[in-house]
Amino acid sequence: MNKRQTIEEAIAKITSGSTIMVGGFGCPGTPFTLIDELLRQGQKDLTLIKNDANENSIGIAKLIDNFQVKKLITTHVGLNRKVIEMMNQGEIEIEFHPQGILAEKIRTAGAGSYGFLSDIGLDTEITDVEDIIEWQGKQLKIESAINADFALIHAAHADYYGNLIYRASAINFSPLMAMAAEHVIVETPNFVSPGELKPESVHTPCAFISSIVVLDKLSEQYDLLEHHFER
Amino acid sequence: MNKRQTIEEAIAKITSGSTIMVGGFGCPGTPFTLIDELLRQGQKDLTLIKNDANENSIGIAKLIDNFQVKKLITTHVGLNRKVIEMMNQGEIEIEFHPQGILAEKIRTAGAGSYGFLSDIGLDTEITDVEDIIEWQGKQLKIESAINADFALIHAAHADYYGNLIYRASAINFSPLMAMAAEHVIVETPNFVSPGELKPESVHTPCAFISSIVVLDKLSEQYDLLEHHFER
Amino acid sequence: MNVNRILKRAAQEIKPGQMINLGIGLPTMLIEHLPDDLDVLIQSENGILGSWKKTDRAHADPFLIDAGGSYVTTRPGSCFFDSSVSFAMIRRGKLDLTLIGAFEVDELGGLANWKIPGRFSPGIGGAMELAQKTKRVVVLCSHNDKHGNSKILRKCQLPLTASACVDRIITDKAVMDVTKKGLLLREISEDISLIELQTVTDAQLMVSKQLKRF
Amino acid sequence: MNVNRILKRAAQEIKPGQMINLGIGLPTMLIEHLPDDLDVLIQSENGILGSWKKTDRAHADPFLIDAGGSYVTTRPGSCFFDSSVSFAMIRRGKLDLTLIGAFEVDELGGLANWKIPGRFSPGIGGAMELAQKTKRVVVLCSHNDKHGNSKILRKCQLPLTASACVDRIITDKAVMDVTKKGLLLREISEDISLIELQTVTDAQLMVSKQLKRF
Repeated sequence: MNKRQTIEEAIAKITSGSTIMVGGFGCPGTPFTLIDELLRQGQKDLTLIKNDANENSIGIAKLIDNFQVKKLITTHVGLNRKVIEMMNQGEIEIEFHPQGILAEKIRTAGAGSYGFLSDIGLDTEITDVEDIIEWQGKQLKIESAINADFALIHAAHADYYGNLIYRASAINFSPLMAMAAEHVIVETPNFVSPGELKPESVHTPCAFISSIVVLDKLSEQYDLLEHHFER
Repeated sequence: MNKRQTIEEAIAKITSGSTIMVGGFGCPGTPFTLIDELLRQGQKDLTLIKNDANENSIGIAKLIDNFQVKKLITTHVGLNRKVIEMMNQGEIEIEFHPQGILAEKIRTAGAGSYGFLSDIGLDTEITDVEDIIEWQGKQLKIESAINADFALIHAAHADYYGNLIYRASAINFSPLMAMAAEHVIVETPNFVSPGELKPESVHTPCAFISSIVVLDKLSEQYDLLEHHFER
Repeated sequence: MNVNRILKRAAQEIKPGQMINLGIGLPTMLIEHLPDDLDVLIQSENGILGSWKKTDRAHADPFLIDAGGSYVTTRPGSCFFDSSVSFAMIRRGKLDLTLIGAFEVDELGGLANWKIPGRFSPGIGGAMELAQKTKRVVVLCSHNDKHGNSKILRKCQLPLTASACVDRIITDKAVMDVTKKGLLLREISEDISLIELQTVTDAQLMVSKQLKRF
Repeated sequence: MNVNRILKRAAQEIKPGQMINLGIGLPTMLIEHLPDDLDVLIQSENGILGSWKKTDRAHADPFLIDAGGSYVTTRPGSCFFDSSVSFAMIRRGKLDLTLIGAFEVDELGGLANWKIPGRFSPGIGGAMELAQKTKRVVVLCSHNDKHGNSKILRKCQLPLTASACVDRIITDKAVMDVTKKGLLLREISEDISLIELQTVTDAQLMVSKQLKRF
C-alpha cells in the first residue's frame, strides 16, 4: 500500500485541462512545493479551485501569472490585486461562491452526493432562478457538488498509509478537498510510521489519499511573510 | 460562558414530545447516565434518533421498554430482538434509513442546509417516487435534513467552553448530532480547563454545546459487556 | 452448512493492498482466518479504518467495537472518524471489496439482506451503500435456507438492498460470478455433483469451461 | 474618518459570553482594543474559535493566521476546524454577533459589501453567510465615501450581500438601528449637528427620543 512517490511522478499524473483543488486559506495549508512543480511541468488550461488566489507572486498566483489557469473557482481574491485586474481584463475567468457554500459544495462531492439545498443568497445576484425549487414549503436553492480530478494538499504529518494531520489554521479546505478529488496528492515534511499518529486525531483518513510526496525540509516559502509586519 | 449544569437541570429542559438525537453505535458513545436521568424524569412521547436501539435493557432500550418512546429513527436494531417484536406488534414506530444516509441527513441539518441529492437506494422500497428529481441529467433523490430539539452526547473529554474529544469507535454519530440539535447536552468523565485540549484534536467545537454534565466516575454500564465474551 | 469451506474460499478473495468492509455474520468471521502480516485495511463502518481481530476480556476496550459489536483490536496506522466520513469513504467508492451476507441473491446481481416483511426487519445498516458503491461485492451465504429453499434465485423476492450490485457469490456449495448473461458457475463443492447443484439452485447456472472443485 | 470613534463605540457592542465574528478591515482592528480578560470567543471563518490579537514576528506562527491574513494568537480553550464546520457554525446561527464592513447599507437593513461591478470585485468570502445568519449584525463603516457620497442609502445600488440583515450601523458620524419603520438615529457624533447629519445621509433618519452624543 506504498503511496510514496517523487514529486515529479506525482505531479506528472496531472494533464493539461485538469480540474485541481488546492488546499490553503492564504498561506497556511497552501502546498507551495507541489505548486512549484506544477509550474515547472507547465500543464495548461487548468481549472483551479481554491479559497483565494494567494497573494501576488505566491502559491497559485504563480500559475495564474504563467497563464496556466483558465478558470478559478474561489471565494475571495482581495489580497491579490493583480488577479482582480486580470479578471477585469478578461484574462482569467473567476467564479465566486460564498465561502461556506464553496466548502459545502466540495464536501458534498466528497460525501458522494450530488448537491444540497441551501437558503443562502437566494435574493442576490449569485442565484439563478432556475436553481430554486420549492421543497417542503420552502424556497431553496440547489447547490451542485463540485468535483475535481486532483487535489493538492499540504499536511503537517502523514503516515505510511496516508493518514493526515493538519496544523492550526492550515486545516481549512484540505480535508474536504481530500475527500472530493479523484486523485489526492499530499506533500508533508513529516512522514511517519504507522502507529505514530493518534488514531482519533487524524483529520483525513488514508482511504482518500493517492500519492505522498515527502519534503526534506520546508522551503522559505513556508516562513512568515515579512511584509505582513510592515506597517 | 459557564455551561456546566447538574444532570437534573440539564435533562429537565427536555419536554414530553421532544425529538432527541442520541449518540453512540452500540455501547461506545452511548450517554448512559443522561439516558438514566431521562428514564427517571419520565418524559413521554419522545422521538429518538440513534444508529441502533442498543441491546436489551441497555441504553435507550430502557426508555423504549418504559414506553417513553413513540418513534425511533434508526439504521439497524438487529441486536435488540425485543424492539423488533415491539415494532412487529405496532407498539413502536420505527423509521429505517441507510446508515450513511442517516448520518448525512443529520450532518446536513448540522450544516444549516435542508437536504441533499443522493443516488442511494433509488430503486428500492425506501424511496418514494415523489422524492426523485432530475438534476443535471441524473435521477436523484432529495434526502431531507433531520433536525432535533436535543442531542445527548457522551464525550471522553470536555473543556470549560464545551470543546469535545471522543475516543475510538465512540465518535460515530456524536459530532454530527452535536451540530444538528438545537440544545446539546454532553456528559463527560473528564472535565478540563481551557487550554488542556489540543486545539487541532477537538472533534466538536464548543459553539455547538449547550450544557455540560460532569460524571464523577463512569458507572459499570460503561464497562465491557460480559455476554459478548460468552461463546 | 460448511462454514469453514465458505470462509476458506472467501479468504482467497482478499488481495494485499486492499481496503475491505466485512459485513455482520459470516464475513466478519473471516477476519480471524487472515494472516497477521497481510497488508490490508479493514474498514468498519462505525468509524474505523484498520480494524482487526477480536480480542479477549483482558485486552478489550469498552469504547472500541466493530460494526458487528465485537471488541476488536486495531492495527498500527488505523484511524477513527465519524459516521459521515465513514460513509463518504464508502459512497465515494474508495473500498476495494465488500464481503456481505444475504437472505437472497439473484442472477442479475440483485441482493436482499435487510428485510423479511412482517417477520424480521433488523434494518438497513450500512448494507445499501456498501452494496451499491463498493468496487467489488462478494456475497457469502449458505446455498439453501434451513428448509432447503435456494437462496440463489432467478429474481429476489424480498425487498432489495441493491439491484445489479453483486460480482460473486460464494456458498457452501458453489462459487458463482454474476455476468451479463447470468450466473457463471466457477467452482463447485467437492460434496456435490453438477446435477445435484442445479437441483438445489433456483437460478439457472452456466458452467465455466475451467470449472474447479473447492 | 475618525476610525477611533467607530472602534471605541463598536467595542460597546460586545458583551461577555458572546461568540463573535469580525470582518476584514475596521471590525478586525477592534480586537486590539478589547481587554485581555474579556470572556468572549472570536470566530475566524478560516477555522478558529478563540482567535485573538495580532502578534509580532517573534511570536507569530506561519500556519496560524486569521481570516484577514494577520498572524494572530489564540486564547486557551481555542480550537481549529475545517471550513465546512466553520460555516456550519455560522449558518446554524451559533454566532451572537458579526461586526462587518460595508460599501453601502440601506434603511431596509440591506448590505452591499462584495462587488463594485467592473471596478472592484474581491469576492464574497464569508460575508453572505455571516450577514444572513448571525443573530445580530452590526455594520461598521465610514458614513460617506471619499467623494462625500452617503453610504447610508434608502436602497442599496450595488449587488446585495444580503437583504434585511443589518441590525445596527455604526459610522464616524452616527449610530443607527434598522427598524421596521426605517433607520432610527440613536447616537450622533459630537462633531456634527442633526441637520448636517441628515444632509450627508441619503436615507431618511428618525431620531430617537433618547438621542445621545458619542
